[in-house]
Amino acid sequence: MYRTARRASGGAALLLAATLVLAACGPQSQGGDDSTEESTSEGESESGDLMIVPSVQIDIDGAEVPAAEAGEPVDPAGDGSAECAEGTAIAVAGAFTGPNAALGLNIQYGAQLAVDAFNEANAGCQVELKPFDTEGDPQKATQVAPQIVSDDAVIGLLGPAFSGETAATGDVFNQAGLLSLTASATNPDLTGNGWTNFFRGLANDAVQGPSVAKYMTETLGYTSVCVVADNSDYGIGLAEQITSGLGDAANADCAPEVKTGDKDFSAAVQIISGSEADAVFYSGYYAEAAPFVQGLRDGGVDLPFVSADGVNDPQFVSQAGSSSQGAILSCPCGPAPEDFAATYEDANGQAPGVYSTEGYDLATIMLTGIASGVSDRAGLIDYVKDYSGEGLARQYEWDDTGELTSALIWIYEVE
Amino acid sequence: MSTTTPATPPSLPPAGRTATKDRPHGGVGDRFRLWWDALARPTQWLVGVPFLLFMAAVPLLNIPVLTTQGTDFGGVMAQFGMIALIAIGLNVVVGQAGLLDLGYVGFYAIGAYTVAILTSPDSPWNQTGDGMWLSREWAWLAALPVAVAITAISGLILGSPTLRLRGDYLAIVTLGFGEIVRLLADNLDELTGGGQGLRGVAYPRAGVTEDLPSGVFSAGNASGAVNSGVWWYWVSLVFIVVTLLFVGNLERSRVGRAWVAIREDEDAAEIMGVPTFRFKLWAFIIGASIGGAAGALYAGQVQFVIPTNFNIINSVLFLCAVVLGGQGNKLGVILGAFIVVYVPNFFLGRQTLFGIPIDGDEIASYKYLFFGIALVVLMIFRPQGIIPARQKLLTYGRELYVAARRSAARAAGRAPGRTEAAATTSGKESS
Amino acid sequence: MSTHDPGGIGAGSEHGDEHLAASGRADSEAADHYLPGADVDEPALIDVEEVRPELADPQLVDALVAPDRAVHARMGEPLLQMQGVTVRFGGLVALDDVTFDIRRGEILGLIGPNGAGKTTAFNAMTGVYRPTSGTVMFDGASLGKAKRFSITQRGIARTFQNIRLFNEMTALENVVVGTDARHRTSVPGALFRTSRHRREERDAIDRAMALLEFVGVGGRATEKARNLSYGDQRRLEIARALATEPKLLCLDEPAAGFNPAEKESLMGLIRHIRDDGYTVLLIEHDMRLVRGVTDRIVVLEFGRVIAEGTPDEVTNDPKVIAAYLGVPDAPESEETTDAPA
Amino acid sequence: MPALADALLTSATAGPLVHQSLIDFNIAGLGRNFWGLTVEGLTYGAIYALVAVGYTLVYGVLRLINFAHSEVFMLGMFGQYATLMLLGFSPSGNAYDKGILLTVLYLGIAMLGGMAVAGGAAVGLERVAYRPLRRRNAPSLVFLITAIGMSFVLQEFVHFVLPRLTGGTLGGVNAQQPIRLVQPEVQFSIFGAPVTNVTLVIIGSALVLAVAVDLFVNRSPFGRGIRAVAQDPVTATLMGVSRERVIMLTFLIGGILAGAAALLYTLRVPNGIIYSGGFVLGIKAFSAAVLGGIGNLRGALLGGLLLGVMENYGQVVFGTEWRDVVAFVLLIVVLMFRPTGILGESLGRARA
Repeated sequence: MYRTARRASGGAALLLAATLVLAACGPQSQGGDDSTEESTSEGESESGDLMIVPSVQIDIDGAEVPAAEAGEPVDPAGDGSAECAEGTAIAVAGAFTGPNAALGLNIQYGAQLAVDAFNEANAGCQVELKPFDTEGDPQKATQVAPQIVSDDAVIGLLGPAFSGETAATGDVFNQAGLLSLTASATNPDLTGNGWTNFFRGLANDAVQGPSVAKYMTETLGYTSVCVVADNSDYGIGLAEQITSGLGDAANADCAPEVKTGDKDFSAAVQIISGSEADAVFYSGYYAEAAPFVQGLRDGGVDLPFVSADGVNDPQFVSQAGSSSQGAILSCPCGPAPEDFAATYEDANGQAPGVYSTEGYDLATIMLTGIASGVSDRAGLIDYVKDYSGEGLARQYEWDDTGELTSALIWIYEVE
Repeated sequence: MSTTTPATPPSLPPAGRTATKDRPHGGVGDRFRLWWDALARPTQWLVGVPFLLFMAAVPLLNIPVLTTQGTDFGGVMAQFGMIALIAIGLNVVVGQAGLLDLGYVGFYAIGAYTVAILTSPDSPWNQTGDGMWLSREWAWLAALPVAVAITAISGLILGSPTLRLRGDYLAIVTLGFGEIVRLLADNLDELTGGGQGLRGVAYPRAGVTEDLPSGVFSAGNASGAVNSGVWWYWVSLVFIVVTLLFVGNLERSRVGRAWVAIREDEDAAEIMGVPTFRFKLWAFIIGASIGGAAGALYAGQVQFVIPTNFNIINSVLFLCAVVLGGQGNKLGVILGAFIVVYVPNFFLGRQTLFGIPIDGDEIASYKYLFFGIALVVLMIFRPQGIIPARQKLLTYGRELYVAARRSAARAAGRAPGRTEAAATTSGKESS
Repeated sequence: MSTHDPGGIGAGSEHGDEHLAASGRADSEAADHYLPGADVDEPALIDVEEVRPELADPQLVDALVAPDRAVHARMGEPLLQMQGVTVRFGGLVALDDVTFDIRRGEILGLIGPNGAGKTTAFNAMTGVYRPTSGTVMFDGASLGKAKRFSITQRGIARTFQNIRLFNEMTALENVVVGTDARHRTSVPGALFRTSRHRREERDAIDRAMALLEFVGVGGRATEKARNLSYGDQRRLEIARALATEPKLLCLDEPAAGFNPAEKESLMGLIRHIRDDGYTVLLIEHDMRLVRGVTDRIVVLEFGRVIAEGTPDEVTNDPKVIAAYLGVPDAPESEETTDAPA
Repeated sequence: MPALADALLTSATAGPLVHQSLIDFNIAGLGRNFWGLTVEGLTYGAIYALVAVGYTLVYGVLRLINFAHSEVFMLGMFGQYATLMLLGFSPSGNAYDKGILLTVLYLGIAMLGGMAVAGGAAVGLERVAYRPLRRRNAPSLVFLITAIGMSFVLQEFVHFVLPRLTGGTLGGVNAQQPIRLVQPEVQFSIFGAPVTNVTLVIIGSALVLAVAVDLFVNRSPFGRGIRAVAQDPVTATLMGVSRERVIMLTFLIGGILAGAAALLYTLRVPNGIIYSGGFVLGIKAFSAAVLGGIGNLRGALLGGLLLGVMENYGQVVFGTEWRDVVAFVLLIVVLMFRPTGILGESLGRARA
């Protein structure tokens, strides 16, 4: 008996391991045929064809702004004559591990492209990009921040990535006089702290929210919108801005809350399907938005689906499939130009995600500063303060508080 | 001859229950304990105080391998201080009274949120600022006792219905409680800021200079050897010492004996006149208030609270510190807390270890896997932890222990013949 | 003198052997973990008289062991009354209308064959079970719904058939837990070490050491309970129960697993306890022991009282002989299954 | 500090500072959607019930809360997912459309895969973690801490190690991209509540499995062994029942049902396949087991369905974000007022 028991359980364990490992090898050979031959779903277009396509640029009133006629974006490579001290470095801080790692990595990869291009062109100035992982956790960030500050080689910081950790560590960088150039922290309050070192490389939620809200009511003509918010800092903040921007068009009876990490949205779908709304705005991230929009469509709700930068990620389309078709996604981030996207994909094995272009642009700004002869922290802050130039995503120029002077929002559509 | 002698002929039954194999094995901890116990009180102070000073100086000494690379060492030590405090509190509940509390993070959260709700400008009940009751300078210190009191009350509220449950049920119910606290923090967004958290929590304004306009405890005090992390570490050291004194007083009293009796055999304890429910409740309340104090420290240091920091995974991490170090042993659980906090940070950002190239970040990210394995392996092979508990449960009577030690030493001197005697007893050993 | 004084005049050869064996054991344990010559991790025997000279005075020991001698005054009055006590478990009637008294200052034996309800009666008295009907009166008041710990505080203490000591505590600490039942300091007092707390702690240790000496385990006061010999563990249980200053001491088969010599000494101890003013209830299988030590005996069978009287009366009662003594060797077989070997 | 208390009081009663309703009560919503919510709740309840059986059987036999059972369920999700990949399916945003017959066949195979992995994991868990403790006669607290440790180990295995073994295809920090074989479609309505094909499959399969396991435990010789050990391990051993074998069988049955539940769950929640996806569901299933009476097989089934329904009502009445709180509070309330659950505790006595 004893021996059979052992054999049985040993066998079971083996089976477990075998199934899991085999499964990983299986689809590479079979998956291809399968999707082409057999996966015809609902007679709609296949998800493989769907893409997030930039459509228009809007201002704070929701009005369309003609595409920027501005010239060439600044090239991080410069003229190849930059000289700087050996060991000059810029830091990038954000979540590179943990559940929020995707956003941090997008920024890091974007910035790395700029740094690589710079280093390749400028033999006399090799800049290192030093990543500091905060896991997106404010307490962790308070331990990492002193580390960044005390690293004398670091003359500028790209980050922190999230609003929470930025709030927790802002004082550290401000007192150290270290440039803090964020590519993704969009909480409007951050620039109200009187920090002189903090600049935001994109529109904050106070711009995105009203812009998109006005775009929905004025341009798209919705009269009753269900605003669905997740419980993240970003989701709540944006939902507040959207709701107040929508005014009467925000459907007060239809504002279900969901949680990051939720997988099942039947209750929210039920609330929406029972309402008289004519559109749904989702304030949160793609990980929840994809199953959410799927749940909507499965539940027979065909209302237009609008969301913002947290959802504006290729993953959203690939996970939601045909349910994502027609979704309208805003983003303070600009579209990645095709050649940038190609280089990025070559280097990182994945398409640029949200904030990749910001990471690239902001790193480029710091690199041009270094190329122009800036060699210390104070100098870089001054350089950024007075900077004005074109990036991949937009025109960069900051006001006294550290916000962009002209912050426009891009509208994308899944088609 | 005493008159008691006839009643008590000292006949030992042959079955000597020495039970060597299931007795907690000694090792370094025991040796240290023997040495320590033998010292006189003043000598203990003479040894203890410099050791404490050394511990306080650790973040300043910049010890080569010890100092972390990827994160600020002062910050790591500050976190260690808080987790150590938590471990001491959880140890009262788990180690001493034997109540498995998987929702301990809930008390930590309540402590942190109490301070934040009272002092954060984002909170509707903010008591700081113009025309309010608390000045920014003293707000943290004033909120601290409130936090401790409120967590103590919440321990009472949670404990009074649930402590009548059996041990394993209690574990699950407390787990549920921990989750409920986090979900409340998440859902009551009018009060707690929900997922946005509460910013700008007050901290002690001390050591304000021109360079440091917001004092040494501010997160802004980041450069130099004595940064805010070090200051918070020192504050937690003070908390730890005070807590250890109080918990030690309790341990060497009726209360500590009641706890251990409950842990050993609850029914027997009750029949021996121990009001078990009352003392379990006390254990819960005391554990909770220590957790609350740690939460208040956290809120002050990070100056920002958000529900995700109070995940259930932290409860298990705390438990890991207690189990790893040695349930019931106060110094052991502090060591456990150090391991739990320090080891992942040690690897973070480290590319080489003793010349061998390693991917420290990768290793650090496996921490929960390693801690999980450590829990399982410890439970199977060494359930008593690294430093097993030998609690002293009596306020007086040290002379008895010293006498026993002396006579043991005398007996050890009689080396010849003892093996023979041992053989005869061990041969008759009962199971 | 202390019974464990190795140099004592009265120490016979038996004593000496025991000491050798005992210290040898401590050493062998030490040898398991440490290099030869290193310190020993388990305390060995304590020379109690050296540490606590005052305990050499038996009068003082007795005074400490039995501080409340007033009980002698009302000798013979009922202390505990079982009045028609019935205990049911589901359909099973474990005790059926049981009525008997325990009188002050006596040693009462409660006997009966296996499953007769002895332990159930015992548990009904000590609050482990609540009677389905009937009442248990103690010292003039019903035990009613009193909590188990408060029953102890009212003056009933017990030992356990299968020893239930606090194994990780030392012998001394085990006994001090018993004395705690009479203490009034709680968390605040202990937290700030009030004077009452310090007085109670000091008194507790004095009394506990006296109790350990009284039952003959004084030399092993600092040994963990689990490391004591089986006989010492039984004695320690008695000391712990006495520590709660009971009016009634209930012993649940205290001689289980003892050899005749040990039983003999236990009988002496029980008598001494009674002489100190305690009332004793004894549950025991061994008729010889029961007959030798008790003043009265109550016999249970199938949950009912079938006989009550002096040892001689009971042992000559035909009902009892039929029910209990008629089965030869029953006590012996019982003993072997109970013995922890 | 009375001043502070005053301030707290005034700000609490002052109104504008604190929104009048920290929690909204929406009783009307419950009435409006009552039947729809019931159907939805039963769907979840059926899944809870199947997982709860694992807790209840192990508890009945070993008096042990197998805290890591939630991870067995999680591995079951990965097992059925891996099986689908072996069958040639790849993750896609859209549902495959294979026709009823083939879909049922594929689902059946996937369910077997999930059962095999979960069953194997449960037995392996017993062998690796619990048996050494049983040998050492460890106290229940030690079992529980070990179970928590194993729960961590299994989660982190899928979180970090599995993606390495499978080249990133399985496991990792993010949820698996769903493979959907069934597109939910409304089949008919009961009292105005739409019933989808997914709901039908889940409730139907769960019922069949529940009846099967009930028959197995009550009628088969193996089941008799289980009940015997649950009732009185010593006597059962004396009567020739192998305790170790019964224990293994118990874990196996629990694991198999968790594997089946895993497939049903992913039908309903295709995005739920993630390393952390079992944890909360496990606690809920445990609550279900307690609700029905832990150690009682039919109690687990009843408790599961009840919990699913009540949780669903709760999330409409209090708001969707309170869903988990409803389940946890229910657990605490049950334990406080009727710790033996609705049907009583014993596996043996309550005729399982």
